[in-house]
Amino acid sequence: MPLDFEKPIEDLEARINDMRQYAKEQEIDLGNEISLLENRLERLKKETFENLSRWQRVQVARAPGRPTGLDYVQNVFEDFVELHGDRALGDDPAIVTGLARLDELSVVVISQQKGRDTKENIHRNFGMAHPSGYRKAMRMFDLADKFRLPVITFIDTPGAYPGIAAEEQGQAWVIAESIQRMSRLKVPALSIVIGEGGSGGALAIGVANRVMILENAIYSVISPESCAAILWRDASQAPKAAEALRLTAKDLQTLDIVDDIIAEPSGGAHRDPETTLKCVLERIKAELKPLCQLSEADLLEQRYQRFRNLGRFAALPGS
Amino acid sequence: MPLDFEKPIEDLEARINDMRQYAKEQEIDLGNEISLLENRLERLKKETFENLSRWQRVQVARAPGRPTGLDYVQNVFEDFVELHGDRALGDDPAIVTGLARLDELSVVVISQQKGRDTKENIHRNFGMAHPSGYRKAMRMFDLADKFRLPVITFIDTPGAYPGIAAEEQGQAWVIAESIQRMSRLKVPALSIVIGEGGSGGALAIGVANRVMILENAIYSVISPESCAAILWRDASQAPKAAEALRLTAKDLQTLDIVDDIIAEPSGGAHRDPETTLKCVLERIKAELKPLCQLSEADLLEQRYQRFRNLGRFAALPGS
Amino acid sequence: MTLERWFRRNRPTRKEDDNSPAGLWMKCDSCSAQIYRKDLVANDYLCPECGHHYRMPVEARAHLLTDPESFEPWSGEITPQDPLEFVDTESYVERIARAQKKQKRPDAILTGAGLLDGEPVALAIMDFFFAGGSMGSVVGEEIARAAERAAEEERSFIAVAASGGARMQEGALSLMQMAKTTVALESLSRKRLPFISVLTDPTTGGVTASFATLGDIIVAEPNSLIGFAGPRVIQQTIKQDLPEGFQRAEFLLKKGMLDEVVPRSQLKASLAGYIHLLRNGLKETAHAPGL
Amino acid sequence: MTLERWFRRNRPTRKEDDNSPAGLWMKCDSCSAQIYRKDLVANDYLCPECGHHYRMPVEARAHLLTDPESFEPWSGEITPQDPLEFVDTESYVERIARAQKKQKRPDAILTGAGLLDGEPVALAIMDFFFAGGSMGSVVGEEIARAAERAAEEERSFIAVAASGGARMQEGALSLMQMAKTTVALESLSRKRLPFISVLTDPTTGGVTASFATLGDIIVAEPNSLIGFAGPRVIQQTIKQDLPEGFQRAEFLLKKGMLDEVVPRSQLKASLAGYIHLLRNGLKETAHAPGL
Ligand SMILES: [Zn+2]
Ligand SMILES: [Zn+2]
Repeated sequence: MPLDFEKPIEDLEARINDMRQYAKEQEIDLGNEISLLENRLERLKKETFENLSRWQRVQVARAPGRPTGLDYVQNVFEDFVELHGDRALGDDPAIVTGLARLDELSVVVISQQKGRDTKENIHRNFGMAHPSGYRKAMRMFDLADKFRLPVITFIDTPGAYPGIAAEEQGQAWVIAESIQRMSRLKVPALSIVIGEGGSGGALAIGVANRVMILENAIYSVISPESCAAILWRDASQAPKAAEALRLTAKDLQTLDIVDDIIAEPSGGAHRDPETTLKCVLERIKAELKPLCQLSEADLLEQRYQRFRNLGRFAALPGS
Repeated sequence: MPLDFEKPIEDLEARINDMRQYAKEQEIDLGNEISLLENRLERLKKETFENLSRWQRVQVARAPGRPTGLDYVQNVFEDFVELHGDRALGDDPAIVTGLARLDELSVVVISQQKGRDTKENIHRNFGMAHPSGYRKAMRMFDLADKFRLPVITFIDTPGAYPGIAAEEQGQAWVIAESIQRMSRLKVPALSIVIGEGGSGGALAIGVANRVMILENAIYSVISPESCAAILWRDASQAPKAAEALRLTAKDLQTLDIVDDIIAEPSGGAHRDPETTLKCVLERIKAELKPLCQLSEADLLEQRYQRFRNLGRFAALPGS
Repeated sequence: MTLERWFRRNRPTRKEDDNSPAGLWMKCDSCSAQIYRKDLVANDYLCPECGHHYRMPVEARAHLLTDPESFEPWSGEITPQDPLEFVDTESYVERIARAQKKQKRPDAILTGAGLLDGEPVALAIMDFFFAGGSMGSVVGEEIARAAERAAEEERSFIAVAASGGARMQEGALSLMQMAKTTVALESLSRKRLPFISVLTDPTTGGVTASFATLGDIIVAEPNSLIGFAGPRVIQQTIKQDLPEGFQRAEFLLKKGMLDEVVPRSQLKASLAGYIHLLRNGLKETAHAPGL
Repeated sequence: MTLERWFRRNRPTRKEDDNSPAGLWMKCDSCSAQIYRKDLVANDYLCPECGHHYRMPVEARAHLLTDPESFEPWSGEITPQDPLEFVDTESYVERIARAQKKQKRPDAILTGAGLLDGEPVALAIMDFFFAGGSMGSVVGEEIARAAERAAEEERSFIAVAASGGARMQEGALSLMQMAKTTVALESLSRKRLPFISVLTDPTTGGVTASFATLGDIIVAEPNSLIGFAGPRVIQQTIKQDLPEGFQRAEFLLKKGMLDEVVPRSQLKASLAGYIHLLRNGLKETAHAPGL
């Protein structure tokens, strides 16, 4: 099911397909006409996606068919093996962790995972991790330090799960610990926001040396729906809240929260997952290489400064 | 209620008291007679306790009125403050942890705690810890390393609890981790077996630079009852099993499992807790002082060698 | 979602009114006794009848936790910007101006130095009466500066948390204060200086999920509400009633999340005890001091 | 309590008989199919019909996990003493002599070196058919030596656990092997050499509570019974039935205690994968190899 604003694109695509089909059946040459339409399609996609509102961007970030964490983990890397369990509370399917290879170098991969269908969504708790998920991530940070494996995290969660067991098991504590543990990594760490970067539950695995974001992904302190519910007591004001929250890739780059944006194929990652995966792979390699030249001390210091300096405030006159 | 073999001692004590009472009431001088009986009492205590069978020793180690972990923690040290919780699963009352002062030096204290009455025994789960208890101990090891606080542990447990939740939360895993974490301490560690050193649940907090044991305490791979149940399918053969297991302080010293024995007042720690506490305090100070002169590396190496070398085996001819 | 309390229920709050000079008498929330307001203030905002812990103004807290005349404020030199040009029912700029006027400080925090039972300490005290104690760039920066300066001056660090969470109007920048305050604590760790975290009613959201739960020792005042998600959010998510005492300090102590629940009347003495103990380990030269 | 299985139920065990040349055919425990014993052996002790995992002799295990002709044994130069002069229904000396004769090794372990998919590894494989795989001084010493020698020779270390627990007849000395094997693993950690632990049916008691659960990666064979206390002990303690699947590998995977449950047919490939990955991190010089 296309998103509202994708309807014209889908319609045009359908027309081009029909025309191709017709040309084939009738054995006539409609090459020129098709080519014209294809150009129009490209322009339409470009215009549409360049001018998305922030709320539309939120919808793209959550679109079904958009590559999920596991799509990246399994396809960007070679030899991925999943490692399970936090050795204390359980094995949280909302966060997938493991080892993988990037050319000759082994890495630790940590990824939040929403479902690719309803069944998986339920299994993955819609990508909302419990404390066990963050504990598993921390176990991977330990493994990464011990074997000097760079860490790559993929962020895609509405947020950490707000439930009774999660609170009883110290959701706040474990997010804080994960932030701290990740900031202490002695190896290079890269984070990529691939879909929805939801609040502390996202940041818990986002304290990297370099933080990238996909063009249509978002990163926010609160979901537009919850924000609207608080500000206007009306969750349907989410589009307004999305606008106010400045949660798109470009906004975040302006605020220095992300270091760079990874362009998506025209029409969004969900229209061309394969190209998206390739772009992400290339970007990971390019970003990781210089980080691998840094010493432990430099990596720690760079990460410290990167996060220490975030925020906007003004000196008071007279101070 | 006295232990069987304590009956003659109790009887004699009662006679001396009666005589004192009588002398006072009648205003007569029975000093000589009393003094004779007191000498006899001393001899009787000494003989009895020097010749205790191993099973009797087990009974003394478990005797009601014998000082428990908290008695030591609260009275041996100054300024004891309890710290709670493992930050993951809960706060296990079977293991008490905290900070305390020994003259000018702060230390971390970890103690297994049986109850001093039925109510406390139930609260403390008879001193049988869950994974949460060992996690709490490990949190204290971290604190000890961070603030360079020597660690002193008091061992007194029938064993780690064998229950469903304990297994689900990885009882074996957490004992192994605790052994490993304690072996990695960068600060001096002392352990004192004050009552019952029961199996892995005891060893989990017993990987110290120096391991001491009270004269009538025991340390065993299995309880005599369980051992008898396995060997003779009859738990009432426990005395025989106790004999076979060589679990007394002297046995353990012969096997190099403990470094030294702390003498108890004549008649056992339960007959004179105050003196026992004083002896233990003096011993802790005496043992800790030289350890505090060692470097981190030396402490680690000493602990490594101490446990690496435990065991008895023979070279095969021709090897 | 974290600021709900501020926006919904506690906006021009009754609690605040309690501490206003409006009425001379008030009825205790907990025991229903009639309390003379001045008695409440004089009693460190504890009900003189039942000991119920009321929220405490930050200056009073600073004086409660430091030796007489020793407290010297550090914070107050920076003020919020409006990086998102945020407007809801009111603009962020106006909201802040109103809060600043009411609380007479630039943002929801007071930091400073003092002596606690003779020990040099730095304090970071969150002001719940300022925008629900929400953490934006200024709060994050003040905490980070205080932690770093404490490390420089060899002071132990005490944070007193009270917060509805992140400052929504600063968007993801407010989220990043979680990481910022967390990394700043490293400066203390490197010098083996104690960080004691005191959680007070209420502490939820991003503050709980960052520096406030990273104390070497974590204590809470009795009955404080402490959690990641607010109770309303959880209730909406799970569609069932929350258990009795859920997210309260005593509950969290049992769940292993706190070192102790400490009544306000004993708070200073407890903190002094922890700090004395944590600062008197072995010296780096591996010599036992006077054993 | 940990050795109960050996003493009670599995003494001159049916399992052992299964692997004896006594009968040509046997009935599968799991699917009840008639299996030709030689097929079972040829199939790495997996039921050819249903894949049920039977306990595997240690030599077969060593060859399963190493490249052809590469395995070279290390263990076998030391033999148990009888430090406690232990006698129950039989003396420890006699018990050991009988086990040695039956299993043709000095104690319940085989260690050695080999190549695993070309990677240099050291193996420590416990023999459950020798005194229930109980860990006494010799088992502990062999594991410690193997770990230390692996570190010296820059080999990854693989332990295959199968044990009823501690060797009661060596008293507290057997308990101490938990600490001994644990500290010996430090030699590997210091050199960043991987330690992979493979838990097989059954692994309980002191072995589970020491080296066997300290793997950088921990895997288990399907349906293996793994725990601290044996199921009987737990049942006697709590006086109620144990949940379905309790203490089985698949159950523990869900509880977060294992990295993976790996069928024997994929075990070598999985171990090779882990080792390749763990040994190809950044070099100490902080240079990325061929990225
Ligand atoms: Zn009251
Ligand atoms: Zn079968």
